[in-house]
Amino acid sequence: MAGTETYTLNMGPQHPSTHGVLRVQLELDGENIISATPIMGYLHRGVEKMLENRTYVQGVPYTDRLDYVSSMNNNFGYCRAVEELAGIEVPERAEYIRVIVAELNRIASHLVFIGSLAIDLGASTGMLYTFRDREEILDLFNLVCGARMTFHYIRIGGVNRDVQPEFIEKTYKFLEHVPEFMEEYKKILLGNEIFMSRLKGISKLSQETALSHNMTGPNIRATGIPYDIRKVDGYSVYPKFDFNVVTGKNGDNWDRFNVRYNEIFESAKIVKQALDGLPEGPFMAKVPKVLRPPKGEVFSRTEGTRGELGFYIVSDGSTKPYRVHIRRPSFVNMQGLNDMCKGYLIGDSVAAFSAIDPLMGEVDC
Amino acid sequence: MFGKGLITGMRVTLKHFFGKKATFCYPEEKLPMPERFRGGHLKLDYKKCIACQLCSMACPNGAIELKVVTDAQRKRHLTSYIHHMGRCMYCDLCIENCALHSLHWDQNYEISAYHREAFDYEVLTDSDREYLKQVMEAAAANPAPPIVPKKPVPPKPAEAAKPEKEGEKAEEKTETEGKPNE
Amino acid sequence: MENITVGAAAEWLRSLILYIIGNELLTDIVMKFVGLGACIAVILTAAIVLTYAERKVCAFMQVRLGPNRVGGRFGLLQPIADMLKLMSKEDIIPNGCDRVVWALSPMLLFVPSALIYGLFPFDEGAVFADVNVGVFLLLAISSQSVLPFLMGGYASNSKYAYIGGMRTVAQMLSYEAPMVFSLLGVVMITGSMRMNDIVAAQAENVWFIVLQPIAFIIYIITATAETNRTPFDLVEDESEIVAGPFAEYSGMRWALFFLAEYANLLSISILTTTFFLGGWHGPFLPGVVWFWLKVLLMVFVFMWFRWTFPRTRIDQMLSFSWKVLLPLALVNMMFTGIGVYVWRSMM
Amino acid sequence: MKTYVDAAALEDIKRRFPAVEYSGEEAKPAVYISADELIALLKFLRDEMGFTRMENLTAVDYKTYFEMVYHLFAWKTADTCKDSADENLWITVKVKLDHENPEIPSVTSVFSGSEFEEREVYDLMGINITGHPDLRRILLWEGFPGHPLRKDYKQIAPPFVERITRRGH
Repeated sequence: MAGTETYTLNMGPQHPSTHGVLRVQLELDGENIISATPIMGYLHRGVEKMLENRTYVQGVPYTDRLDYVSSMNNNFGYCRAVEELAGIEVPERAEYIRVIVAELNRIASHLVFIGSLAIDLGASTGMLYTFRDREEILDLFNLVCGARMTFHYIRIGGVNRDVQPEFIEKTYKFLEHVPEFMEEYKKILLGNEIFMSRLKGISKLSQETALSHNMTGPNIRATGIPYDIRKVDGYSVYPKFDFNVVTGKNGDNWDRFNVRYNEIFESAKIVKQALDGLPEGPFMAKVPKVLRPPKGEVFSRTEGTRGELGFYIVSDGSTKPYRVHIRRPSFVNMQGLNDMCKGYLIGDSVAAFSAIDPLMGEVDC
Repeated sequence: MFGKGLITGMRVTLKHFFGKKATFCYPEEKLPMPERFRGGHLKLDYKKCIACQLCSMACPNGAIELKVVTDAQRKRHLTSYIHHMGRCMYCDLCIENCALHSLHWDQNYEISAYHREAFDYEVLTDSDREYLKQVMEAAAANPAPPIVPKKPVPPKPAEAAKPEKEGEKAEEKTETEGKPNE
Repeated sequence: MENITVGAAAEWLRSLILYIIGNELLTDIVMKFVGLGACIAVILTAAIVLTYAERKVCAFMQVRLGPNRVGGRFGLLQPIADMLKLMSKEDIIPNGCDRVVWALSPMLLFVPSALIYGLFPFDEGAVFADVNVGVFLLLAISSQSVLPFLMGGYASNSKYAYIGGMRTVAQMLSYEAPMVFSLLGVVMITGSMRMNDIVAAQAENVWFIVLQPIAFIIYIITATAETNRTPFDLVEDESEIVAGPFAEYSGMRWALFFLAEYANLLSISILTTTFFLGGWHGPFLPGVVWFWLKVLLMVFVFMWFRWTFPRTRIDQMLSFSWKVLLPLALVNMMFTGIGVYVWRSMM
Repeated sequence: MKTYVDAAALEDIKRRFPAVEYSGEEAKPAVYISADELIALLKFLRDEMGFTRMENLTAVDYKTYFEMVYHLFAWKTADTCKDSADENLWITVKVKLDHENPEIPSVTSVFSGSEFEEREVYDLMGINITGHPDLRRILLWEGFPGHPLRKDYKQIAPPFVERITRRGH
């Protein structure tokens, strides 16, 4: 019998389906993957070091650039951490607005996920449809904060500016539109037999493996563990809303896809409730112009779109944080990549990259 | 039955083949930008500006470079206001920090350029410089009396000056930090 | 109207040349060159038209406008602009490649795709080479396109290209078999391998799509695989192996691959029309118009597939061929045989 | 970090590990332990006190010493809005390290999911992590001078590359 030899294939950093600049070293035996090693750092900008050199207020726009698909959630996480550190009470209206924009951004981010998974599997039309509908959300954000990607809308102590009546009206209109386009994705992607056969039973992770890799977000919920910080911590005004934690069963790519797909409905539900119950009042707490939080440290986490987004801030009493550490969900989730690729084919590895849904801005920080 | 989903998918694409398109012919049709839109060049209402430099201090990236002169009446005026757009994050902090609301975006998003030099945008216009000249001349004609230092500096103003000093330091630091990131 | 055919035009042209030259043999040679020129012209026009059509169809299905800059509102000159762009691009030769094989690959790929155009009956009497083993020759030639892919993949000195080249072999081999068996049904009914006879048989009775629906479906699926189009575009699988064998090519060489791809797309549509949709037959309009209408319809169908479906995985694709299509084609052939036998004995 | 471990539990830990130090005055006192006993403490916290999740792992440079920070989380209820007897708990474990030669055992044997975060600490802080399965730099390349998150890190000027300027000059 002829012996076989394995070989190494470098996927990325310049590759159509590595979501930016991820590089994965695949050890291959023919088309079968023996091991996959993610190599990152191509987008490392030293955000943590930069935040040490900026004041607390100046740090907010940098968090936009971590996970640039869901900037609102990053702003939210950072501002919550600073508020906890400085002991700022956020008015209720601001919390409601924050939840509205964060959940809208979650929808947008999950739409990007659906689209990028579709194009990685070759269905480019599906991607264009999701991007068409994401555009509506970006337009809403453009209306309310004046930017489409890097919002810098949630500020320490509240939000930058109050929402306009026009925004509320348009958001309602968008929410009516949600089931419509989701039905379309169902027709073109979810119901498609080729799509199903590409995802079902692929990159399966058991609950134990997912936990041992410390995965969070939709990746762990796909295995059936209802670990959603919005429920577990009940931060902000989330306890007031009625929503379910979507979980999968098998922990394969199909479940990862379905969890995100159904989370869009849940997020839409939250936005609807928040809009209905939007209280009157100030949208910004009284924050001193020069913010000097007392000496101390804080670890605060929120549910980002990709998992648990934590900010660890140490203050030495000056205007600048002494140390900021960001617990980036996709960075930690990347640990599961090897287990998700091992034993599958090259084609599945592409689906696995997508299914983790890493964002290199966040991974490399 | 296998294939039903495929046919449904094909129906969707066929529907869109004949349906309305979602894109525009961009340079001919432009989308209106909302009033809060942040983007484009900075626009300065020169007559309002008191050259307090708060905008350049608020900038996290040190993207605003100012040159200030003091006229004979000890009023400060800007002689040059350079907006380094290549460094700018469009975070809006400069505009929010402007105490007199003299700074705005011009909301023109067509600011791409072929060369890096084009991103160092001079905000002041010729008419602003003309105005500056007039003001300087007027002030020179009517100078303020010189300050006579009487006592050693009392401690209170020193404290008040402290945050500004720190802010300046921050600006210096961010500039040195920012440069390698270009 | 119905007697305005390409064949008649060719006859007229032939008589004209005969009148000028006055020698039968020379006239035949000149006529062959005219035919050759016509075939090449069809391919080149097809490449230009189909690139534009593909871009527009793709854009319309993706709720976009598509090319709308060069050449008026509808971007009619876009393919020309594309071509100029490709021609003016730098020809990058990868380090460590096998120069000769690498350079030969795109040229050789174009040969089989152009060669089979000689066998197509475009209209009554308008067939360049009316061979009595037409179907056989056609399959023989078209399966030659495996080799250039493999050459390109091997010679590029790139792992992506090599995987792509290997995939081509696996894919073409496994899809050749069901394709042949699906066409055999048609051949059995007609009783001839000559293309003109197949078309004529459909003109007399019904189109073979009615008689052979299963064979038609199998043929469509295998044809998509043969032309490397989604859902079976694993050879040039963009998201996995970048562009497969073409990964290291640029400029004009890449354009040749591109040209061959569209020549293949058109030829596969022509074949579908010839075998299953009655060739150039149709009421009222001249034959050549019918022919191109049917061909363009088939082209649209293939494009429609491409812009709707995700792609399959290599193992799924191969097992689909061997486990589903091939048995189905064999069963179809068996029933066709029984049917033909019963029909003949009844006659 | 809404709910932190109460004083009784901290005393319990103190009894088990006499080397543990914490200040009783703070609202959320961090538990300080020496590097040698870290693994034993984490194992104890995970197996007997239910801190099954290592939520965050990082290091801070305090100029004279380093501090490794571990945030552990005991996940007991999935939905805090509903009434339940259990409560989710937090605990912070800290290890002070020498500034000259920082070294700490890897916690991957207890919490295997902290592999990348430890690599990040090694990369950006320069803390040597012993017993790590795959200790390489993760964000910066091998051979990068220095560790950027240290407070005494000085950035060396990037090499001067002549830029292609206007019209090809």
